[in-house]
Amino acid sequence: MRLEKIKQALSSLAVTDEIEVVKTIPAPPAAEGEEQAKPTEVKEKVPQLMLFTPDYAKKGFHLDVKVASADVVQAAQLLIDQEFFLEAITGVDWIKEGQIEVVYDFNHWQTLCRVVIRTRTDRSQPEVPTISAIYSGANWHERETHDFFGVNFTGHPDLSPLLLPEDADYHPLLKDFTA
Amino acid sequence: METEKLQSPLVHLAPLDQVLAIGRANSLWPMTFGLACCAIEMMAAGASRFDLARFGAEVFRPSPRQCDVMIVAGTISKKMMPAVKTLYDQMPEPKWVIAMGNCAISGGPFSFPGQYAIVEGADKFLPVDIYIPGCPPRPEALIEGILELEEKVTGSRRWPRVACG
Amino acid sequence: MTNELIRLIAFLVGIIAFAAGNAAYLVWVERKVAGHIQRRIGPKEVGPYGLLQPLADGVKLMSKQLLVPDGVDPILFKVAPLMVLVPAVMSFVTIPFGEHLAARNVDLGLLMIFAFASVNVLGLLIGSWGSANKYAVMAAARVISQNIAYEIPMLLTAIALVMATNTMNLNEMVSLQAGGFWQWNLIKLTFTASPLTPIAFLIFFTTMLAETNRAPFDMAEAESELVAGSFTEYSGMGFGVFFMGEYANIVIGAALTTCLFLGGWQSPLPFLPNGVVWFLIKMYAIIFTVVWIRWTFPRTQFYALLNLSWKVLIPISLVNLIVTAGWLKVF
Amino acid sequence: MSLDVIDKSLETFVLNLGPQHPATHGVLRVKLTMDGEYIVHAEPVLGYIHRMHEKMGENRTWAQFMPNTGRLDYLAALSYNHGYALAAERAEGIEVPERAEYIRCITVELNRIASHLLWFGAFVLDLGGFTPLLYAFDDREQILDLLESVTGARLTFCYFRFGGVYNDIDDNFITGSREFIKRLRSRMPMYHDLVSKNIILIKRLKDIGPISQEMCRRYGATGPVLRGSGVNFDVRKHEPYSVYPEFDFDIPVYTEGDSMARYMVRMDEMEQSMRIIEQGLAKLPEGPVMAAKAPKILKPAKGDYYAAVEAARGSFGIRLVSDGTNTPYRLKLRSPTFSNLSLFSEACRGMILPDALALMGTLDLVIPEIDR
Repeated sequence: MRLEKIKQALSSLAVTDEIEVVKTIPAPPAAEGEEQAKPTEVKEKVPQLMLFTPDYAKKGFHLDVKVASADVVQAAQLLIDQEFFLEAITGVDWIKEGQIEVVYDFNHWQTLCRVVIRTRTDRSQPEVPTISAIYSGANWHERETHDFFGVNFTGHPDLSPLLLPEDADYHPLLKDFTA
Repeated sequence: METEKLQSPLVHLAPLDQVLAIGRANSLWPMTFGLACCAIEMMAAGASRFDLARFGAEVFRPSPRQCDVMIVAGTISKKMMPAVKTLYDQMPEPKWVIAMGNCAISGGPFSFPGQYAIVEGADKFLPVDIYIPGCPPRPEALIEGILELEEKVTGSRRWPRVACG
Repeated sequence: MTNELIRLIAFLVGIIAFAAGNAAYLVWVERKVAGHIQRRIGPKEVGPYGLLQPLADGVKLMSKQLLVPDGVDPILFKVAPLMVLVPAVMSFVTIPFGEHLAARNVDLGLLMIFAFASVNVLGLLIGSWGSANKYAVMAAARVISQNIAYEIPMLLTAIALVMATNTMNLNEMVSLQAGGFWQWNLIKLTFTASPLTPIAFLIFFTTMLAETNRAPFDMAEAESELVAGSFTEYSGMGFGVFFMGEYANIVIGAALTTCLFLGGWQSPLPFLPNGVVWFLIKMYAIIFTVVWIRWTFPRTQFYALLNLSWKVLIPISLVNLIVTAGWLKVF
Repeated sequence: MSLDVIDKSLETFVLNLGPQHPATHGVLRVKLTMDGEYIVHAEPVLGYIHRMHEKMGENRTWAQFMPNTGRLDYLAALSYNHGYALAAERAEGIEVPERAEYIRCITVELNRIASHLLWFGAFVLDLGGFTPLLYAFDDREQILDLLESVTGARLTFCYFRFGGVYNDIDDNFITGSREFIKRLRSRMPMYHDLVSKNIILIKRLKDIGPISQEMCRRYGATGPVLRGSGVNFDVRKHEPYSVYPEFDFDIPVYTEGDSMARYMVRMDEMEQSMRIIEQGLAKLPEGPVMAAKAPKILKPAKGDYYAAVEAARGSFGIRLVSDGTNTPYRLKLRSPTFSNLSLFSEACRGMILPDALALMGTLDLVIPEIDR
C-alpha cells in the first residue's frame, strides 16, 4: 500500500530515458544499458520510464526510480513527507559512460519498503543539489561522497573532506585514481 | 705502550643502573592509546583473565606525560600520524614503543598496491622496541611482548622462555 | 630544652617516614584491593605478593625525566605539588597517635588541621592553572567549587562536636572518650549531645571523601572526562608528589575521623589496654572503606555533587548544630 | 554541520576531545566549542582510522573481501560477515542449507551479547565506574572461548562463506553455550544491582541527552539508539532474513529517548539474544553446513544489490554493484554508527561535558566502522 503511494508520487519525477535494448554496440552514446539486457542483435532506442519494481528477494529493494539530478531535492521532500528515512548515499563511477551515478537509499520504519533514487551527472563536472536541508543525516553522507568521487553538492553548508585528511584534493574511489 | 692499570672505581654506578632498570621494568605504565581491533585485545589483556597488573603494568594512564610505554595498537592512518608523533614526543624520556598487531608492524591486511590512507608500519616514524605479530595478537602475546620489553630493559628474563614450535 | 628539640626532630622524622611509607603502601593496598574486587590478582610478580611494587613505582617515578613544558608558568608549576604534600604532612603534627605519641599537644589542634586542609586545594588550583592545559583549567574550576561546597558541612559537624566536648585539643578529646566503645563520641554523643551524631559521622566521612577528591567525587582527576585533570602536565616525580599528597590527605582524613568519632587510641573494651594499635586498626579500616568505595561507585555528575552538598549536607549539619546547642542548653 | 554564527559576547574556547582520549574509545576527535563547562557547538572530525575498505573491495575478488568485514566493527564482526554473505547469496541466488542458517543465527546472537557486554563495561567506565568493565570482560571471555572453538578467531571473525559456514559446531559448543546462558542469566541481576539501580548512575542517565524520533528520522539513526526513542524498528523483525522468523523473541523498545532508555534497551536485548540462542540450539537440524553447489568463483549478474542486517549497533547495509566480473565494481558499506554519530552535534548542544560523554557512550561507537 505504501509502496503504491510512493510509487505513484514519484512517477511524476521519473525520467524517461532511451533504453538501448541491444547489449553489443550502443550506437548512440546517450543510450544506457538495460539491467537484464536481452542479447538480441537488433539495437533500437525505446523510450522507457525509468521506474522499476524489481523483485525484492533478488535485488533487495522494492522501488528503483531514476531522477534527473535537479529533481533530487523534490524527491527527498516527497519521501520525508511519507516518513521515509535516509539509509545511505552511494556514488558509483561509470567511467566507460563518463558518468557518476549517485544512489540514495530510503527505508521506512513501519512497513518494509526500500526506495532507491538514482541520478546521473557528468563525470568531469559532477553537480548534484544537496538534500541536507531536508535530511540532516545526508550532510555527512554527501561530504563522504564528495571525498571519494568529487561530486559537488551545490548548497551544502560545509563540503570540507570528512574522512580524508583536511588538505586532501584527490578522490580515491574514482576508477582512474592512482595512489 | 703497555696498558695502564686502572684502579677499581670507587663508586660503582653499574649497580645503580641495574636498580633503576629493574624499577623501570617492573612498573611500565602503558598509555590508553588504542586505535583499532588490537585495542580491544589490549583491554582484554588488562582484564581479569590475562591480568597485566601482575607485572605492575595495569595502570593505564590517559595523559602521555605519565606513561612509559606507548603500545601502538591498530592501524595508523596518514591523518593520525602527526597525532601519534606528538604523543610520542610528549612522553618523558625513558620511553619505549610496542608495535602491536600487523597493522602497526607493516600495515597488515590494509597494505596493498593502490592504498592511499595508511602509514605502513609504526617504525616509519617511531623507534619501535618490540613487535607483536598477530591480527589481533592474543592477550598472551601482549604479555609476552611486555616480558620481552622487560628483558630488553633489564637484560634478564623473568619467566623461562617457552620454546615455541 | 635540647631533649624537647630532639623529641621534636624524632617526631618529625617519624611523621615524614609514616607519610611516605603510607603513601607508597596505600598504593599497593589500593591496587591489591581493586584487583580482588575486580576478580583479578593485582601486582604479584614484583617481590612476594607484589610488596616491592611500590618500590618499583617509586624508583621509576624518581628516575623519570622531569618535564617542565614550555608555555607553562614555571614557578607555579613547581610549587603546586609541594603545596599539596606539605600541608598534609604538617597536619600530622597534632594527630594523637597514642597516649604520649602526639608531636605537639596543641590546644587548637583541630583548627590547625582544617586550616591546612584548605591549603591543599590551593595547591591543586595553582598546579592546574600553572600547567596551562585546557583540561587542567577545567579541572581547577571544578576542584575549587567542590572543595568550597564540602568544607562547610565538614566544619559544621566539627563545630557541633567541639561544642559537645568543649575542647579543640585532639588529645583531650580522645581521652574524654575513655572507657568502652559506648564511650566513643559516635555513641556517647547520640545520647548526651544530639541524636543526629551518626548522620553527622556519615556527613563527615562524605566530606572527607570529597575533600581528598576520592571515589564518587573525583573531580580533580576525572579520568574519563578530563584526561588526567589537574595532573595532566605532570610527569615523573611531580605526579609522584601529587600522589603522595593525595594519599597523605586520605590518611589525615581517616585519622581525624577516628579521633573525633571513634575514640582515637581508646580500646573498645575497658579492660583491654589502650594503645596506638587501636588507632591504626580503626584508621586502616576507614581507609579500606575509602578504597572500596572508589572501585564500586561511578562518578557523580558535577552539578549533582554540588547540589548534594548545598541542598542536603549543609542543612542537615546545621540542624545537627542547632539540636546540639539546644540539647546542651537544656541539660 | 558548519560552525553557525556564535555571538562573540559568549567567551568560548575550543577544546579538542582529541584523537587520543579515554572517553572516545578509539580515534574520534570532537572539536568542542565550550563556554566554561557548557558545550556551545560540537563537531566530530572523522577519518583518523580511515582504512578504505571500499577501495580494497574494488580490487579483490568477492570471496577475498570477507576478512575485511570482520575488521569493520570488530565487536560484532559476525553480523558483518552475515550481511556480506547475505548480499552475495542474494545476488547469486545461492541456497543456504538449514543447519548453516541456524548456526549463523546462533553465532551472530552470541557475538551480539559479547558486543553489548563490552559496550556495558566501556560505558560505565566513561561514567567513572571501573569495576563493571572487568565483570563484563569476564563474561565476554566465556563467549570468546566458545566462538574461538568454532571460528578460530577471537575478535575479527571470517567464519561465513557464500552458501554456508566454514566449520560445523560440535557438542561441547552446544553444552558450552547452554552453560554460558545459565551463568549469564544468574549474573544479570548483579549487573542490574551494581549499575542500573545505582542512584549515582540513575541521576547521571535520567533525562540526559534526549533524542526525539523526528531527529532520528532526519539523521537515519537505527538500532538501540532508535529503539531507545520509541520506534520499534529492528531489521530482524522488519526485514526478516535467514531463519529469524522461526524464533519468537520480542524487541525491547523504550519511549523516553534519554540515555537511560538506550542503556536499558541494550540490557534487555541481551536477554532476547539468549532466548534466540536457546531456541536455535533446541531446533538445530542435522545436515550439511555448506551449500552443495556453491560456486567457487562468484560472478553475480550485472546490476546492483542491497542487503541489510541487524548488527549490534543498528542496521548494517551492503550495496554491491557488480559488472559481471569476479571483482565487485562498487561495494558500499552502510555503517550504522556513521548515522548514529551524525546526530551527536545536534543532540549535545548546550549540555555539559560529562553529560555529552554519557550521551556519546550510549551511542555505542566503534570508530573504525564509522571511518571504514
